[in-house]
Amino acid sequence: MELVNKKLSHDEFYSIRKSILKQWPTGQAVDFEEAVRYQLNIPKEKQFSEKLIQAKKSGRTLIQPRAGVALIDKHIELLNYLVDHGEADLLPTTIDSYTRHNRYKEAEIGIEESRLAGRSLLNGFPAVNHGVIACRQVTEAVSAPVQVRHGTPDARLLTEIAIAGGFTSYEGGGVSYNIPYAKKNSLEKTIYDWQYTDRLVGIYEEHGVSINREPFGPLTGTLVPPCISNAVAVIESLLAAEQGVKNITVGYGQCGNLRQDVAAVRSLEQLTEEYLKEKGYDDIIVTTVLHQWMGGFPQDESKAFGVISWGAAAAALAGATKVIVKTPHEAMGVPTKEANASGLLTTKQLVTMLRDQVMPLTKELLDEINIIKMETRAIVNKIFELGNGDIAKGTVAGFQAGVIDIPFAPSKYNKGKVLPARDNEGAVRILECGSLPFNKELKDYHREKIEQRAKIERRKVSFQMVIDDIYAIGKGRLVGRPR
Amino acid sequence: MELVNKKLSHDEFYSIRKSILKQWPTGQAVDFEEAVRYQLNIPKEKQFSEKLIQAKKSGRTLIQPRAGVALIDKHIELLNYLVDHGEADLLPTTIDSYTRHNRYKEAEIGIEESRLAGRSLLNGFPAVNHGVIACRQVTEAVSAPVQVRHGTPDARLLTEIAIAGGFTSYEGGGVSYNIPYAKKNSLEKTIYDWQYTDRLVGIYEEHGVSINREPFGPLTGTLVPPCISNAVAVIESLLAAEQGVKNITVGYGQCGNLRQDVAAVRSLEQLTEEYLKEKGYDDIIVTTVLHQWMGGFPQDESKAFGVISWGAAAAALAGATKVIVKTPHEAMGVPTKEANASGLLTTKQLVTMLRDQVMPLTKELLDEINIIKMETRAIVNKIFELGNGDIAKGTVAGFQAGVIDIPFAPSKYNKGKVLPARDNEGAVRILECGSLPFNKELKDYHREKIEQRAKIERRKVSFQMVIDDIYAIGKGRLVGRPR
Amino acid sequence: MNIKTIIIGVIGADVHAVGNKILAFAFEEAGFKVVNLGVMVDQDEFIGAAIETNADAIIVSSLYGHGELDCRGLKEKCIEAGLEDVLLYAGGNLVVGKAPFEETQRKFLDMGFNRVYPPGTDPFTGIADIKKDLGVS
Amino acid sequence: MNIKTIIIGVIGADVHAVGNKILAFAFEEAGFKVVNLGVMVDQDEFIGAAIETNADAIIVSSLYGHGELDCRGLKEKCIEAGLEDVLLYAGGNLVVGKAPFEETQRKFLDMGFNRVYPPGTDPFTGIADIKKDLGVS
Ligand code: B12
Ligand code: B12
Repeated sequence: MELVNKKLSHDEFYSIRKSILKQWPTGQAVDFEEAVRYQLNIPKEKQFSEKLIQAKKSGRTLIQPRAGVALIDKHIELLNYLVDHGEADLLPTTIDSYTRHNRYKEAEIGIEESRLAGRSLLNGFPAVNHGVIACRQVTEAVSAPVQVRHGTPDARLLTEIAIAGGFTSYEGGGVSYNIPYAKKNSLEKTIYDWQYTDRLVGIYEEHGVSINREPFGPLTGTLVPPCISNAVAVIESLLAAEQGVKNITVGYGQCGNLRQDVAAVRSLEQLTEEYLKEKGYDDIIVTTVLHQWMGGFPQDESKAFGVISWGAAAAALAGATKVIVKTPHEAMGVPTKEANASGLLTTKQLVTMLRDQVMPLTKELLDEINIIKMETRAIVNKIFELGNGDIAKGTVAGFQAGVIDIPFAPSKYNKGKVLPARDNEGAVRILECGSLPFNKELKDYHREKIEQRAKIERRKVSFQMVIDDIYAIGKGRLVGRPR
Repeated sequence: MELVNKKLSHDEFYSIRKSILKQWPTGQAVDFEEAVRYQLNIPKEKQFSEKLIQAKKSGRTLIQPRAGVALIDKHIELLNYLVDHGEADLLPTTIDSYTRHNRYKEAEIGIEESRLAGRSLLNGFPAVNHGVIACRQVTEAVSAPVQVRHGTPDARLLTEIAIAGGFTSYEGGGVSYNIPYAKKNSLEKTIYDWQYTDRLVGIYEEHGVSINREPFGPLTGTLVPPCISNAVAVIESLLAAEQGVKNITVGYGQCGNLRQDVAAVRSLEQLTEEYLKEKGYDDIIVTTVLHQWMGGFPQDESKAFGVISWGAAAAALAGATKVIVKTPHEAMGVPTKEANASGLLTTKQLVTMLRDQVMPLTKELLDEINIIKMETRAIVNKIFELGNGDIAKGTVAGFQAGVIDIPFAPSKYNKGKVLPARDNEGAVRILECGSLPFNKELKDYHREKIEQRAKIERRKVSFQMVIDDIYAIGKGRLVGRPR
Repeated sequence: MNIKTIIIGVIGADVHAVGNKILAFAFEEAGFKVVNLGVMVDQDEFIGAAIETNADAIIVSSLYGHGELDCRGLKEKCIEAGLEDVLLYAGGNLVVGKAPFEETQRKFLDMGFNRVYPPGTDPFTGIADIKKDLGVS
Repeated sequence: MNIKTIIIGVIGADVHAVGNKILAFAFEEAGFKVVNLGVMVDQDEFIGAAIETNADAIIVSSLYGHGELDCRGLKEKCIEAGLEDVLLYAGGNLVVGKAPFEETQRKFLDMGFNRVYPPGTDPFTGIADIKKDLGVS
C-alpha cells in the first residue's frame, strides 16, 4: 500500500472488500446490488442528503441528537421517542466503543450482558454485530433519515453493513476518527482505510444513491481553535471528493464566543467550497453542522440547559444547516431518552425562534472570518506543499511535522505541542503555536490576545490558564479566570 | 389635589401619611425614625442600591427571580432556597393580587385558607396584612437584598410597611403600575399616589438611607415596542427624581430580536440619564434591568428553558445590570421553588458565561438605537409640551390624547389604538400608530418593515398578524408566520 | 338565524387582558354575540350582564391564580338569579401553581361549572364545545 | 524523603485524554512520581507497570461508560501478581448513564477497589485521600 490521494482502483477496492466482509460473520450478508436497490427505494424525506439540501435552500437549521443503545428494539424505541417527543429532524445511531475499535467479541459480550441486565451496558449500538437486517429494522422503523455516528479508525466493515442497512449518512474520516479517537493507529493506515469508505460511498453515488458524508468536526471537543478543525474538514472533504463523494457536511464544535463561532462556521463553509472548486471537484454540495459545546459540561441540569441553548443560538445565528444537540445529562453519563428529548426541545425552541435573525456581516465578524481563513489556508497549503501537491501524503507528513496539531489528542501520531487558551472575550486563541505554519503576524496576534487577558487577570501566561479554561464552562464561566 | 411634578410639601405629605397608616391596622406599627435607624443598620451587601452600583461598576449582570407565597415561614424558606439552590443575587417579594388592589380583607381570607390548605392560595406575599415585624423577619432571614415587586396602583401603605420592614428596593410607578395593572384607576390619582411613594423614598434618602426604585419596564409584557416602555421609564424616573429618589433602575421586557433588545437597553439607559441631567437631576445613579420574555410562554418545560436562556443571553450581551428570570413553569402557574431555582441556574450559567462578551456597537445596532431614541424623544417631548413643561400633567394629557398608548393594556385611561407586530426579523414594530406623535419618516419606517414581512408571508398586513405574534413564542416561533 | 349571546370576562382582581381580547375576537368571528366585560369582573357583574342580555352562556377566565377563591359561589348566585340554565365555562390558569389538571377540573365541576379548560387552551376548542352544548352548527 | 509512585491510566477502549492529562499534572504537582499510561490501557498494562515501578497505587480512570465491564477481575489479577497491597482507585464516569452514585460505588468497592469517585471529582480530593491512605503529609 502506498497512500496517495487518488480514487482507489476497481481492483484495489474489490480485493480489499473481499477480506473486509470476512472480518465478522455479518459481513457475508452484504450484497451491493441488492443494497443499491434497497437504498433507491428509500423515500426522499428519509434521505439525509436530500433533507440537508432542502434545509440549506430554505435557511433552516435542523436538529439532531446523539443516541445509541445495545439492543435493537430498545434502540428503535429510543429513536422513535426522539422524533415523537424531541422533535428531532435527523436521527443518529451512535456506535459503541468496542465496535469502534473492532472488538466485536467484546461487543457481543456487551449485547449479552445488556440482555441479562435489562439495560444497555454498551455506550452505543453495535451495528456490526447486529448486521444488515437489524440495521434495516432500525432505519425502517423511524420516520427521519438516520446517520451512523461513531469514532472508528478502521470503519470499513461498519460502512458496508451500515449503508446496506439503510443508513443514508455516515460520519467520520481518516484524520478526525483517528487522532482524537485512537492511541496507536497509524495515520497513513486510517486515511487509507477511510478512502475505502469514501470510495464505497462514491460507488453508491455512481449507482444513483447519494449518501451524505460528514467529517467529524469537533475533534477532541476541547478548546480546538477553528483553524485546526477547519483544516481537518477541508482535508477530509478533498479526500472524500476524490473518491466520488458528492454530499458533504463539514462540522465545527462550538467554542463559546459568539463572534468566533459564527466566523468559524461561515469560513468553514466558504473554505471547503473554495478548495473543492480549486481542486476541480465542481459538483459537490457542502452543508455545515455546529456541535453544541463538546467539552466538559456543568453537572447541574439547569446549567446544562443554558449551555445547550447557547449552542442552539450560535447554530441559528451562524446559519448552520444542522446542529448536534447535547443533553442535560452530559456531564453525568449517556442520557436517558427523556433527557435527550429535553435537550432537543430546548434546541428546537431556539433554532425556530431565531430562524429569522442572522448575524450581520460586521467589520468585526469579517475580521474574525479573515483571520480564520488566513490560518486555515496557511495550514492546508503547507500540507499540500509537504505532500508535493498530494493532500493524503501531505496530511501524514503534516502531522509528523506538527504543522497540524490537535490539542489534547491521545494519538501518538499527533505532535501535541499546540496549546490553546481563551482570550479576554472567550475566543479560543493559541497560547503555544508549536510548529503550526503561521507567519509572525499571526503568531503575534494570538500572543497579544492572550497577553491582553493575562494582564487583566494580573498573572503570567501559563499552562494554568489552559487548565482553568478546560474547567471553566463546567464551572459556569467561559474564560477560566483565577479565583 | 392638583397634580404637578413638584416635590410634595412637608404638610401635604404628612397629612396624607396620617390617613394612609390608618388604612389597615398594621399601618400603626410604622415608626419612621425607628425605621431609619433600622435601615441604617442593614449591612452593605444586603442593600439593593449598593449591590447594583457594584454590579454596574464591574460590568456584571445580576440575576433576580420573582417569588412570593402567602405565609411568612414558607416565604422565608422559598427565598433562602432561591439563594442556596438558585444562586440568586437579588431577591424579590412578589405581592399577591388582592393586596395589589388594596383588598386586605380578601388577602386575610387568603392567608387563612392557605394555612388550612397547607399551600399558598394567594399568588404572592400579602405584606400589608403581615405587617412591619413580619417583613423584617423575612428580610433578616436571607442573605441578599430584597425588593418588593407588585403591580399596585395605590401602593402607599405597602411602601410604608415595606421600607420600615427592611426592604431596600421598591418596584412600580404611577403609570407602569396603573395602565397594565388596573381597569378604572384614574391616572391622575395613581401618579399622585406614587409621588407619595417616591417622596417617602426621598425622605429616607435625606436621612441617609438609599432605597432603590424601579419603574416596571415590561408594562403588559406583550409586544410592547421599546419606545413606549422607554418613554414610561423616562417619565417615571423624572417623577421619582423630583421627589428625591437617587437610585433608579429602568427596565425593559425582552422582545426577542437580539439587536433590538440590545438597542432597547442601551438607549433606555442613555435616554434616562440624558433627561435626568437635562432637567437638573445630576446626582442620580441609573442602572438597567432586562426582563426575560414577558408574554405567553411555551408549555413544555424544555422549550421554556430555551426562552429563558435567550433572555439571559440578551441581558448579558446588552450589558443590563440585572435580569429578571422566568421559570420553566411560566405557562402553567406560579412556579414551585425547584422550578424557580432551575430558571435561575440556567440564567446564571449564561450571564456568567457571556460576561466577557459585549455586543459591539455596529452600524446596524447604532441605527436601531437611534430609531428608538428618536421615537422615545418624540413621545416624551410631546408629553412635556402637552403638560406645558410639567411631565406629570403631560402624562395624564398624553394618555388621554393617545400620544402614549400601551398595547393590550386593560385600563380605560389608555387609548388602546396602537397595535404592534413583528417585522421579518422578529423586531417589534408598530402596525397601527394610533396617535403616537411620530413624523412621517418614522411612521413609514414601521409600515415598511411590516409590509416587508407581509410580502414574504404572502398576506396582507392585518390584525391576524398581531394574534399570530402573540401566540408565536408559545408555539416555538418568534414571528407568527401563517401556517 | 339563531345568534347566541355569551358573556365573557376575567374574574376577580385579575388584569390579564391579552387572552380576553383574543377570546372575544375569536367568539365574534365564530358568529356569537359577545358581551365582553373585560378584566376585573366580579360575580355580580357577570350575573347582571347575563340577565340584561338574556345570555346563553357565561365564560369566565381566570389567569392570575385566585380563580379558585373568586369562582366559589358563582353557580349558586346564578341559580338564585334564575340563571340555572345558562352555561358556565371556566378557563385559563385557574389555580395557583402547576397542578394536575384533573384535580382542577374536578374542583370547578364540583363548583357547578359545565366545562373547565386547562392553561393555554385554544379558543376554538371552547367554541366547538359551546356550539355542541347550545346546539348550533 | 519518601516519594510515592502511582500508575495512572484510562482503562479499556476509552480515549478520553483530557482528564488524564490534568490528573497526571495534578499528582505530579502534589509530589508524586506519576507513571502515566495514557488512554486505552488494558488490565495487564496496569499490572505490568505497577510491578515494574514498584508502585504504591493504581489509579484507574474510565469515562466512556464501559468501566463496569473493563474493571472486572482487575483486583483478582493484582492479587495474582502479588500486588494485593497496592491501592486501587477508580474515578470518572464509571458506568453507562446517570446512575445514583451509591450504586456505582458499591459495585466498584465489591470489585475490590479501595476508593471510588463520582463524575467530575476534583483531582485534589483524590490526592488528599491517597496521602492519607499512604501516610504521606
Ligand atoms: C470531550 C469528550 C469527548 C471527546 C474526547 C476527546 C479526547 N480524546 O479526549 C470525544 C468527542 C472524542 C468523545 C468521544 C466519546 N465520548 Co465523550 N465526552 C467528552 C466530555 C464532553 C468531556 C470530557 C472531558 O474532557 N472533561 C474534562 C476533564 C477535565 O474532566 P474528566 O474527563 O471528567 O476528568 C476528570 C475527572 O473525571 C476526574 N477523574 C478521572 N479519573 C479519576 C480518578 C480518580 C481517582 C479521581 C480522584 C478523579 C478522577 O479527574 C479528571 C480531571 O479533573 C464528556 C462529558 C462531560 N464530562 O462533560 C463526554 C463523555 C465522557 N463521553 C461519553 C461517550 C459515551 C463518548 C463516546 C462513546 C460516544 C460519543 N458520545 O461520541 C465517545 C467514546 C470514545 C472512546 N472510545 O472513548 C460519555 C460517557 C457516558 C457514560 N459514562 O455513561 C460522556 C459522559 C458524555 C455523555 N453524557 O454521554 N468524548
Ligand atoms: C402577560 C402576563 C402578564 C402581564 C399581563 C398584562 C395584561 N394586563 O394583560 C403582567 C406582566 C401585567 C402580568 C401580571 C401578573 N401576572 Co401574569 N402572566 C402573563 C403571561 C406571561 C402571559 C399571559 C398572556 O397574555 N398570554 C397570551 C394569551 C393569548 O393567552 P392566555 O392569557 O392564556 O389566554 C388564552 C387561554 O388561557 C384561553 N382561555 C382563557 N380563558 C378561557 C376560557 C375558555 C372557556 C376557553 C376555552 C379558553 C380560555 O384562551 C385565551 C386566548 O387564547 C402568563 C404566563 C403565560 N401564559 O405564559 C402570566 C401569568 C398568567 N401571570 C401570573 C401572575 C401570578 C401574575 C401576577 C400576580 C404576578 C406577577 N407575576 O407579576 C400579576 C397579576 C396581576 C393581576 N392582578 O392580575 C401567573 C398566574 C399563576 C397561576 N395561575 O398559578 C402566570 C401563569 C405566570 C406564572 N407562571 O406565574 N402578567
